[in-house]
Amino acid sequence: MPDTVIATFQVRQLTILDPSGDVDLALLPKLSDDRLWEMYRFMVLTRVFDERAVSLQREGRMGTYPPVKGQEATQVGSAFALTKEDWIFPSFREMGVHLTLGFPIPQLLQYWTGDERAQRIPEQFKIFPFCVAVGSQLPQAVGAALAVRYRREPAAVAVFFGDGATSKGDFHEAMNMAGVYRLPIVFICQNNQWAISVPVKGQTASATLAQKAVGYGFEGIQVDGNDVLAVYAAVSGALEKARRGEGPAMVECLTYRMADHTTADDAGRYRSPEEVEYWRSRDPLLRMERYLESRGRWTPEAAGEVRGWATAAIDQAVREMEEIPPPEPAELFEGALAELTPRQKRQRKER
Amino acid sequence: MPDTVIATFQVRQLTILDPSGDVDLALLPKLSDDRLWEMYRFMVLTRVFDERAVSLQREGRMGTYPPVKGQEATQVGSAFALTKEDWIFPSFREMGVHLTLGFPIPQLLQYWTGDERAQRIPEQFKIFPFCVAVGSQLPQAVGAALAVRYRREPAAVAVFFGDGATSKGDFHEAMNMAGVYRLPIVFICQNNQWAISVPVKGQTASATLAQKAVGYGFEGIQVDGNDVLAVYAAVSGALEKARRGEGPAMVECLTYRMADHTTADDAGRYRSPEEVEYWRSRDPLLRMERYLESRGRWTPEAAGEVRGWATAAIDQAVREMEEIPPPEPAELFEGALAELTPRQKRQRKER
Amino acid sequence: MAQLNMVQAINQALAQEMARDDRVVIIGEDVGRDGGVFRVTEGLQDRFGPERVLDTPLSESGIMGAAIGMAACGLRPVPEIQFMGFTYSAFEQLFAHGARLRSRSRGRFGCPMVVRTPYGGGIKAPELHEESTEALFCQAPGLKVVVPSGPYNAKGLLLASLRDPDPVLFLEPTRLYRMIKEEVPEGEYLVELGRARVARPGREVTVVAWGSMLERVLKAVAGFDAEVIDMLTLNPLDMECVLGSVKKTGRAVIVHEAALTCGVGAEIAATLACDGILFLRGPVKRVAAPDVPVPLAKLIDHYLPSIQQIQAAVEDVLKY
Amino acid sequence: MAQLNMVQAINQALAQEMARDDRVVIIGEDVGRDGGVFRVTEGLQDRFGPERVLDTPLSESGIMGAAIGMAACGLRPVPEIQFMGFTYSAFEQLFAHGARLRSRSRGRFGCPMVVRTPYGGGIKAPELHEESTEALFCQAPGLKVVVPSGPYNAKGLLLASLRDPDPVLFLEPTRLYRMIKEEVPEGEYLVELGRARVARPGREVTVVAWGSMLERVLKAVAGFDAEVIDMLTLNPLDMECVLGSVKKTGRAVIVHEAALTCGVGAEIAATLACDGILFLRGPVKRVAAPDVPVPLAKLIDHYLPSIQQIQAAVEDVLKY
Ligand SMILES: Cc1ncc(C[n+]2csc(CCOP(=O)(O)OP(=O)(O)O)c2C)c(N)n1
Ligand SMILES: Cc1ncc(C[n+]2csc(CCOP(=O)(O)OP(=O)(O)O)c2C)c(N)n1
Ligand SMILES: [Mg+2]
Ligand SMILES: [Mg+2]
Repeated sequence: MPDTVIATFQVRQLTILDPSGDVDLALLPKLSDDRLWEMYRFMVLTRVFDERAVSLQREGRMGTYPPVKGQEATQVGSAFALTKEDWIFPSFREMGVHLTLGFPIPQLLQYWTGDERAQRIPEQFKIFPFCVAVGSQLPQAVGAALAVRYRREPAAVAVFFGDGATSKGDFHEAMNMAGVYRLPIVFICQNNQWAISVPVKGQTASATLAQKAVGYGFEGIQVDGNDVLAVYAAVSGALEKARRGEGPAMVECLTYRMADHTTADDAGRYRSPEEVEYWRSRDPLLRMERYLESRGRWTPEAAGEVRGWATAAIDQAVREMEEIPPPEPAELFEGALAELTPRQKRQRKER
Repeated sequence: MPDTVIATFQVRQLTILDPSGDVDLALLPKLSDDRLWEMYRFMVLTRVFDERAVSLQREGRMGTYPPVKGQEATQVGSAFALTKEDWIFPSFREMGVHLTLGFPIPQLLQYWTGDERAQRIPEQFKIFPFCVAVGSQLPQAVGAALAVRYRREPAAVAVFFGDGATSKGDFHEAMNMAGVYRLPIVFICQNNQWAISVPVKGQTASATLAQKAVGYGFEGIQVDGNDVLAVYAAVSGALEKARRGEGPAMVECLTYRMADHTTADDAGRYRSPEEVEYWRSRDPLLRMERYLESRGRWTPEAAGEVRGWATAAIDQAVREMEEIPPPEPAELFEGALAELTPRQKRQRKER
Repeated sequence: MAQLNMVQAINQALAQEMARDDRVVIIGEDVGRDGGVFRVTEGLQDRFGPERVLDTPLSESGIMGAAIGMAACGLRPVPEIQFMGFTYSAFEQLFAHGARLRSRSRGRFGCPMVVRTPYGGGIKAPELHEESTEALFCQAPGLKVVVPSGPYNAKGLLLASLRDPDPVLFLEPTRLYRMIKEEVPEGEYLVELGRARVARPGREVTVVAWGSMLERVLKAVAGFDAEVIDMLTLNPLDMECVLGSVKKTGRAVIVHEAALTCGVGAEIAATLACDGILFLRGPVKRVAAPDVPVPLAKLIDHYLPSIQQIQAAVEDVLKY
Repeated sequence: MAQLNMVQAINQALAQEMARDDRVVIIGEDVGRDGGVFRVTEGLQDRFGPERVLDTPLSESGIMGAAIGMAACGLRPVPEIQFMGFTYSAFEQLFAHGARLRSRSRGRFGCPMVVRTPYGGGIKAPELHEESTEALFCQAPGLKVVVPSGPYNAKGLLLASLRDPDPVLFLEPTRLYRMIKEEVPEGEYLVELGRARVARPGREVTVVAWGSMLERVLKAVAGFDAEVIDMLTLNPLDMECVLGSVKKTGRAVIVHEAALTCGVGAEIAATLACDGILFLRGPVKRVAAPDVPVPLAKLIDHYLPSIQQIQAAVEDVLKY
């Protein structure tokens, strides 16, 4: 058979909770109403955090900040799938993941005031300090998965990145290595449609990002990233498989960056109001509210309470953040090396 | 439809001339018997060149050399598909391509004597000087394709690389860009099963290398790389499509590195005699001989003549190569910059 | 003559050269529709079309490699790397391929490209957005490294770079982008590569600087009889100019915002120790950042050389 | 005590540390089954298994990034990059991540890994197989750069590197791999990082070298009253040792096989110009390769510093 089809691949897409708030019961993950409500609360907390961060920047109380608005379902849904044993490698836009995991909110704000002390992750979190170099965390996450496997830990690694990151060599080298060693790692791609001003079509000719996994010998799946239940189901499933030693997976979450790339960006320069409008109608919070309303949990009052709780938490965090004393000059040398060189010691003294 | 298949991909494999010398008439490319004989002659020339290069190294008349034995069909078949207008980006093991295109044989040997003057490609060839950094030529080839397209030249770019190179970030970035801009470029992967001591299974978990193209939105096809007709057909087809502006393609040629990685390597340390034996029976020269015999062209005498011609050509080339005077010290500075800096000029004078 | 800031001067140089030479093609992330994150390429895609101003995937090594291939095949690409800290993932392509292609091909292929990238500290940006690791690239013999210090020389140096037959890394001091306005001639003029400039003549001490430090040095030396040299090109270094000045003054201070160890100041001071020691009355001084990664906004003023530090160094060398 | 060459000494150090500490894991291309292209890791996969000696895909950035992740998560990886010229594609991971992780995480995560790579010229290999660009890495404040000059210090320095809490780039002079045999104690011993060694005491001139140049320098100075300093660690530089020697001799020659401009010799000479000028009787001399890419076999002897060039430099400085 000289001209033969030797392999066939499929890419699947998963939606459970649709924009009108209806769910597919066959696929619905087992989550109590309280858990669902928790998810909703963290989505609101993320939204409120984000709004506040943007206004703090506008008021000159914080530096440039990359809003996460629109990606709450992806981030909260993923974070709900994680255990305390799992390692997390975030990109710079994972505030929703941090918030859901209980990361101290003042510290989360602190980085964006230009204070690197915020990157000292408290010991109880297995979270890596993010790095803004897009894609650079992926091979490092693979290394963490090698360590987890080496020590036979009952854990997996979750690494977060955007659509833009899929164009980087490091994405490729990491995915490839994860495949070769069948590592316990899940690649969570937040396809928010844009990398600054470059739309996904300008990023790759691949029809989906999920299908990139085909080249690495493991599964890639696309989920509706504005559907917190689909994200939760897909990421949980992938993490469990990974923890069982059944190898890596990639989850592409189709979502949208509703705001500017950062507070220094003006997305109006490169995208249409119609597009933004379309995605506003797919706001991940909206559909969760509709669903919870249908289950009798969501009411305007309950929503108001959640907002109130979130606002109070953020208010408090902003106060605490603003009370953090500025760093001393010697802080420059913190962690430069476990033991500073003689020259560094002299330089520190001179400051 | 919440859990849906949204895309399906197939990988095809092409064989025309099988190991016993039989051809699939439906797929047979239109090639006169004289052209077929030419192909055979260049395969023999490549084999004889290679044998001689290895023995020159053993005799201490040349440095470390990377044999090409076993890959003659892939290289000669690809080269036959190229026109004088096409740009070629070789890796370090493309002697068969060079020979088929008429590259001066003494110069081809010269590099491996440790003389970089051999990398000054004569003007009539649109061939890039190879670089041993695996994979580094791929983004550069994409740049050449951008230039070809920018100037509306009726040409394509062919870039050669091995299975090992597919693990590099540069492979990924190049494939991805070629897809985004739908460039006139063909990625020719010689999957010779090994990257030094690492077998393809250790290189990637992908079942084929061809399927890596799925992630870049264009076609990847696998061909029997020991079948010069299939290689020729697949590469010609891809190049013609590229020249017509229909975008890039990847051709994976399944072949085998019959010799050591280089003369400094000992493949016996890492691969089995059975494997080597299996591939010996699939020697690309053998099956071409069988086919040409069936067409009444090949006879032991004709074969002897071809060998004689090749040997004489190589003998002559070795003589010429050995007559090349050694480089002067000032050669160090050749091309360091279009105009040397004052410091470089001083350094040159001091030598 | 118009008063332009550096962003405008660079934009003008690009536009003029693109109009003059259709081999000039800009390639990079967000350079097209968005006009670049600093708006340096603003309006160029509208004017010259998407084939001359290419928005790319997020792919620094790919951009650099593609630019090399374009240059070798007869174009004059101008790849933009969004911030100097992201040149690191394109390091192999630039350092081992672009900078060596002419040598590797023994002259058959040149690599006339201008890699533009914003560099330097003081803009309150995140990590890796304020790097100043120019010395890395000065180790590549086939690569020129150019750093303007103001709008006027930015335009002239960029035009000269765009016509240079070899690759140029063009470092744009981000802090100065909109800080200084200068008279910039509308027409074309070249500022020669490889030549330093005496930014201020003086007799008692030579102060060497480049890029964003120049402005600070000029402020710092106001009360001294100091000769200030603006290097403009870091590879090759115009050591004739520096040695000539030190021969006159007998004293040298070198100021750079890169960390001290193995910065370009090391090469300058070393050349003084090798070729100028007989002119020197006393120690050379280097005023540089400490040997730590560039900090974020809250610490940046403790990191970058300050006016006080520069003055103290000048006073120190004047003691000899 | 056994007479070992450097390959054997390094292999022994790796084996002993792997036996002692199961966090030590080797990762790289061809390091397992094949024992590495120079056979430095020979036998280790057989002895410790494929989980401790991992053959990787051809993926330098992936290897480096993975090693960083492993190190941060409690292992002590030893990534091998097959030749120094291939570190360039892993440059970002090493320079901007591995070397900065402790600083970035403000001490929460260290990155205790030892990146081994053969470096240097004179082995008749193709392009990019004979690089000596150590100065690139000395610009990273969080990275130690270590270069042994013989089997004895190779073992002791490697053991010290493997126990260091921070990342170490361990450069193995390929030309010396099998050239020198020395007594190497079977047991464990550490050679402290960050300390140079007086390889030969002397009074009239200080000659500084490291790695493969040391052997050549020792031959060259046979007829002089020269003090030879073997740096051993290039980041941080033990300038106390060099300054102490120059204080005594008043003269300095620095020898390295890297190209002259912005090599590590620049930092050493610069520090002499800044902190040691009052000890110097005359110019410092740098004997280095010219500012061109490393050539192939036929030209390498015209590129690497020769015994004659070293002697001429010593004679030159002795004139003062
Ligand atoms: C290697 C690198 N190149 C460029 C940048 C500048 N930059 C910051 S974010 C960004 C776009 C990232 O897009 P994506 O990966 O989709 O993430 P998103 O911003 O959408 O969350 C770019 C180009 C960077 N941080 N790192
Ligand atoms: C970036 C890089 N890493 C490592 C090497 C050392 N090396 C030379 S060839 C080779 C294997 C290449 O394998 P493949 O791409 O399959 O080509 P083949 O040798 O089989 O032709 C390696 C690891 C190199 N030349 N470049
Ligand atoms: Mg995005
Ligand atoms: Mg191969």
